[in-house]
Amino acid sequence: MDAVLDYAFLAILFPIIGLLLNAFLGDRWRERGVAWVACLASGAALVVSLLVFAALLGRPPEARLVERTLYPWISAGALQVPFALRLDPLSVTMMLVVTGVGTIIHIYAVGYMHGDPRFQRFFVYMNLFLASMLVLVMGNNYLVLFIGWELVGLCSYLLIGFWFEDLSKAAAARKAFVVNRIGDFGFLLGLFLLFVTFGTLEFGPIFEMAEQSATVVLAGLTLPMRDVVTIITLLLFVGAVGKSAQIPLYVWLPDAMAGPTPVSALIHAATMVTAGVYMVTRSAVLYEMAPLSSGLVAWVGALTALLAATIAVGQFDIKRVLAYSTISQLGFMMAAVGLGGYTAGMFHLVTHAFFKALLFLAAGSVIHGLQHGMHASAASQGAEAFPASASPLPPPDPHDPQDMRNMGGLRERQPLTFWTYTIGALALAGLPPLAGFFSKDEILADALERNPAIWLVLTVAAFFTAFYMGRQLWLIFFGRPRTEAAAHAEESGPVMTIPLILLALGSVVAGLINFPGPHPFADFIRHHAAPFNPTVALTSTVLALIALGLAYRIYRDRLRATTDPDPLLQTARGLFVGAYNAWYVDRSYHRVFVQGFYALAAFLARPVEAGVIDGTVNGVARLVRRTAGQLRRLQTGYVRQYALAVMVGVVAIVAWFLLSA
Amino acid sequence: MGFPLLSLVTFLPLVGVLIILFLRREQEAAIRWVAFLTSALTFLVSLLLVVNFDRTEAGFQFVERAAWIPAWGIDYFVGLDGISLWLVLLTTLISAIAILSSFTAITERVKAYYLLMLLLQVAMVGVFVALDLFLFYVFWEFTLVPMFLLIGIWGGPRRVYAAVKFFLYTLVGSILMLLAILYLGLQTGSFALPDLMAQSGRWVGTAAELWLFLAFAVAFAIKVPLWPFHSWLPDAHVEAPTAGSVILAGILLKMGTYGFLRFNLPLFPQASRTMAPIVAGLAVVGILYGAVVSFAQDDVKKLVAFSSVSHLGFVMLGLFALNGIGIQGAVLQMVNHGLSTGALFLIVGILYERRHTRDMDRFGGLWALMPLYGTLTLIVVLSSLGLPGLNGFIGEFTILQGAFASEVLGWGYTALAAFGVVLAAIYLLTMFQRVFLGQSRDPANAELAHQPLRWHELAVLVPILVLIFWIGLHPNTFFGPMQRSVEAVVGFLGGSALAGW
Amino acid sequence: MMVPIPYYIILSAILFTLGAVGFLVRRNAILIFMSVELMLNAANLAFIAFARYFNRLEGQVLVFFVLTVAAAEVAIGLALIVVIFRTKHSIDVDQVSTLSG
Amino acid sequence: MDLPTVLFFLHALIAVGSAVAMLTSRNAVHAALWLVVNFVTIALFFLTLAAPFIAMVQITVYAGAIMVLFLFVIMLLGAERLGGEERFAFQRPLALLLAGALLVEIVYLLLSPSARALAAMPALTQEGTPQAVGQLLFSRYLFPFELTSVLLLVAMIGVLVLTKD
Repeated sequence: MDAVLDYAFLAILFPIIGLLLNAFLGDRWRERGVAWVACLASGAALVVSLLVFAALLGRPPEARLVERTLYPWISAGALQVPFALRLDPLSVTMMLVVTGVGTIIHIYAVGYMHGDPRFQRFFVYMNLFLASMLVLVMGNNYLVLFIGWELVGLCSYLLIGFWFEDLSKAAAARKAFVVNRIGDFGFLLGLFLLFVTFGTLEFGPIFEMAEQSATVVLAGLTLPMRDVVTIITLLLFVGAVGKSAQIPLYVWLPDAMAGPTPVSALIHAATMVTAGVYMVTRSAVLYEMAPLSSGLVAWVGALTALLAATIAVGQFDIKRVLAYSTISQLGFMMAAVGLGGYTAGMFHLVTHAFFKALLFLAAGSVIHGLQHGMHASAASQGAEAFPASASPLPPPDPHDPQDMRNMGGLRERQPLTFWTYTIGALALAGLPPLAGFFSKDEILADALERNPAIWLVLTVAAFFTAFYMGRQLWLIFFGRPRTEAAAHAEESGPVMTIPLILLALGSVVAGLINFPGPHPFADFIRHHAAPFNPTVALTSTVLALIALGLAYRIYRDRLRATTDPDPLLQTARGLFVGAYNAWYVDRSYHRVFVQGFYALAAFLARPVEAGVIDGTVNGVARLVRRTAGQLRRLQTGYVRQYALAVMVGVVAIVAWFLLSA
Repeated sequence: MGFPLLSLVTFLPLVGVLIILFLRREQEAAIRWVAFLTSALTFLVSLLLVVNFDRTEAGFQFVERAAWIPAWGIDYFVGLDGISLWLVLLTTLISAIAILSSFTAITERVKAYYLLMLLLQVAMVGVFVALDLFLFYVFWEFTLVPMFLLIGIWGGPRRVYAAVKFFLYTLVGSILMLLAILYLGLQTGSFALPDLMAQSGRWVGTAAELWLFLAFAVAFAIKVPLWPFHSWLPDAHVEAPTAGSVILAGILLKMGTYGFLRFNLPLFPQASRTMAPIVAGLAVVGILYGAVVSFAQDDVKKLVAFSSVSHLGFVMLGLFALNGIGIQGAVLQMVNHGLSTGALFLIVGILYERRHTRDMDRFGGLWALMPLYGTLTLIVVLSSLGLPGLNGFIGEFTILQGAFASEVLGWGYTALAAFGVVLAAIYLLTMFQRVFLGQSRDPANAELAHQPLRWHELAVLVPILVLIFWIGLHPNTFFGPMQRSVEAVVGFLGGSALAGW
Repeated sequence: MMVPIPYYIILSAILFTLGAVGFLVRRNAILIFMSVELMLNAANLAFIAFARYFNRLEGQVLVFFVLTVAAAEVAIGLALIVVIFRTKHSIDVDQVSTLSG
Repeated sequence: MDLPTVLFFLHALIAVGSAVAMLTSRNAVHAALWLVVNFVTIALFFLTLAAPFIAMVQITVYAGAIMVLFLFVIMLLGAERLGGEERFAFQRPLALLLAGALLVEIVYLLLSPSARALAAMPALTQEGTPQAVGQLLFSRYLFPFELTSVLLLVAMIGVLVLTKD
């Protein structure tokens, strides 16, 4: 069985083969061929991951760490970085999540992307993403991790801007990449400091050295290891903040919903965005040495969880609600790992991957259905004229299939989607016995044990979570259809609904992997797990039920037409408008940073570059030209005057000889 | 002295020159093919250098030495080490690519054009192999003339201004270098680099060392170009024909950084250490400044030109980290920049040939019209912005790591320079977005859909792309041979730099 | 008893100066040319004088070369004058100033 | 004053006189003829300085060939006299002043103590016979000598190119 471990690199290789086949040969095949290649590549990676998992399980717990060097990658002077893989419970967990959810979403996307002119390209990107994400989680050193880290960012860029004809989507893609780069800037600095501190970038030696030596000599100074590690972990966390969309760099994720829905599910919910959580867990040794850093991680996570949850309440776009929900849930995970609850954080990462992917895919099914409905209804009637509304918020675009105000009553048109969506929503809200209940509960239990203030913040966030999910359920599925399109919506085909069912199943049972009591997952990844806390469980369950009930009371049959204002607008007008506008954070960023950068660029390019720098050069040239213009008058063109000048020179030179002799 | 392989690589293009001289002006196709085949053959011959290169050797290999002007101790003295090896290969490759890329772009004075290209190639290779300072200077100056003519004759509307600016600006620096070379030669009685390195004790530690360092540094800094000596570059790039820009960015700029590495560091080690914070400071300013100014451009070519300022800043930062990691990264980054920026200029050229404009506001949505072209561009853009897995990342990461570990530079340099990586993403992706994404902003773009890439346009890009991936995935192919030579340079610099930090 | 060398040199100097004066004051291109020849001859005289003094024939060889150069120069120069005359219809050097800066 | 000295001064007077006459002639033909006189006197000086070969060359090449060329061109162009006025009033006085200064400098140089040694004339050991000069030209100075042939060829071609219509 151990032989499998030597071939773990195949998990990365299969998607690469898939993408190469599709990229170079895909245009000769029809959709079917492309789909088969991509899905098989992904499935093969899943099989490899499962085999690796089995192989690891077959070893005694303390021997579940295998490293395999593929080849020495960078050898420049003292900088030696191998391209090597690390197989341990943590990476295998991530591999299973990535390939498992990834394969399901691949299959779903075959249906979702059907008929798209760039079908082939989509699957090339998806396979590239899988490979990159696997590199990220399987690398045995920070630099290999960083390759994956950046490559998944690239895939995210490509897939957000997949429909690049729409400039706003292209701009969202660029925003995502640039904001991530800002995080990576900190991450890079962290890598540099890691290297000068430890002389290597490999996980194993770094963790060993960090634990063993109390001091480190840097630039001639002897510094306490603890302080250096604190700086390192803070810098690394900047990267995690970018990738996992935490305060203050979360602003890219809501815009990232511009991508196709399977992408939102896979990249922007289940896998890529959790890379930050994975990285912090991976560096647990370092973070545990640096209480300042882990405290910061916990607080940033908790505040992000709360902030994003409140924003989600004020959104009308079905995917935006889920996007803010993702940010919020990532905040939960961050808070957990910041508090040292690595098991809880990773556990929530796994369950969240299931139910959030489920929610996104189901949302995609809703959007798909609504688009069908729009086509169907467009034939029967012309553009609908909407009366102007008194709301301070802009009315919905009648052709926007993502605006929840255009939905309603879809329960009957899309029953399967409705049921799976409900399972996902309840899992997210944290109702027992669904997966979300166990994982979230473990986080809250951890928090109460270590930092009650954070527990409080997270509990409030959980309350909002249940509320906005309730709001969403009612707006989408209950009541009567508010548009013709919603009335004509159709259920999606089996290639899309079967993945939904699979994921729904996962969302129900995934909680079992770390069932309170035996805590098998905690044993597997060898981190501590908080014991089951009945008080916490009860509180959060009751709060979730209250929140769902509140949503039911507020939203039941209150929106009858698309232009009806949101009921919350009447009760808490200022707050709702604020939440709708995401508390104006994005706008302020735009004002300060983006426009500031434009102004700086314009200033440097015009007055400074043209005026000062090139101006100096051209000024010197002009001075020379002007002097020459004066001097050229000496050149009269009369040969005798030149001769006279020569004569003056001769006399002068001879005189000089005479005088110096 | 065995077979004069190095001289063969240097002067082989002259065979092409000779053949072309005997062709009539109207035989344009024949002239093109002779030029291309000669330079392609030169590239293949230069591959023999890699094959026969002894990577365990730190000193110069393939050395050839013959008296040239014995009265003044000037020799024809050439040789190759692990540093110049890659630059010579880059030169032969980029030259062949540049010639191939001109097949349809150059339609006037074809004969003169290809003659100049081949002569330029001789001079450029000469710069990288010369070990005699006087010989180096001759080759160095000789590159100016063909480039001046290439810009001045086949350039854009303001070509004469750009050509004269390029010529005069670089000449000003070279003159100072000539003075320094003469001083060194008179002091030691030899112009040979190994002799000078052996005798550097004469001036190291004196005030003369600093002045000599500065005299060389100004010449090289203008060539690099190091901020704020860069203002000739955008003009020259914008006006030059595509192949001229490719060569300018791909090779000529490397002559500056190569000069720093070959002469300034080993000959004036103490001055290098003293001046490192200043030079590295200018490099960092250049990285940020080039990136921000690049963002504000509307002309794609100008954008790429300013991006060169930024990228060369990284190379300079790596060199003046004065340690093995930084210098190896810098050498690799020279090659990377030659490939990536060269490819960007080729890409802009392909577009310009079809649309006769480079104003980004007049494009948009090109990816839908030319999918293959768009994808190739994206790969090059990603390489240029330092995406891991591609070549740019290896160079930038190693440079920044070297700078961070440097004894002479503080962490602030690295922090600021690393921010340049963020800015690179901004300006390059904005460029990509303005040209390739969204909807077409000019109906004339619709024609592009009917003009797919031609064979020679693909043929110039494919080798570059292969190398972009190769360097990114297996940089050790390139780090390996330069290792010992870089260690030797670091050895001259003294300190514990061998260890890396 | 021989005439001492300085006499010859002084004579050479006088002739040279006269040639220079001629070059400077005459406007006729042909006369300017003749003045140049006069100066060359003055120089030749100095060469021969020193050759005699040092008993070296190299001086005479040099004069031989000067003569050849002078012959070539006169041929080219007069051809130039002819060309100038054809375009300007004058050999007044003050009529020609196209090289004026 | 002994005979050679007297003869020297006589000759010198003719040389200077013919030069001055050449400079002041209004007619170019006259000037050319005066120059011939000057060249012949210089050839005589060459003879007294033990350079018979050069003296002969001087007469044949200079007084003969070159001056004939001059006269030929003067006649061809018909430009014996030049009309018009001197346009630069400062040219003539300045020229004379500078020439005077130069002459003074040279004479001063020759009168300086270091030039005293020149006064005593050593005995003649090397005479510039055609054989002696020829031997030197065809041995040590062979290369420059051959070069002069190229020079003359170039001059010849140059003249043809220049005067071709």
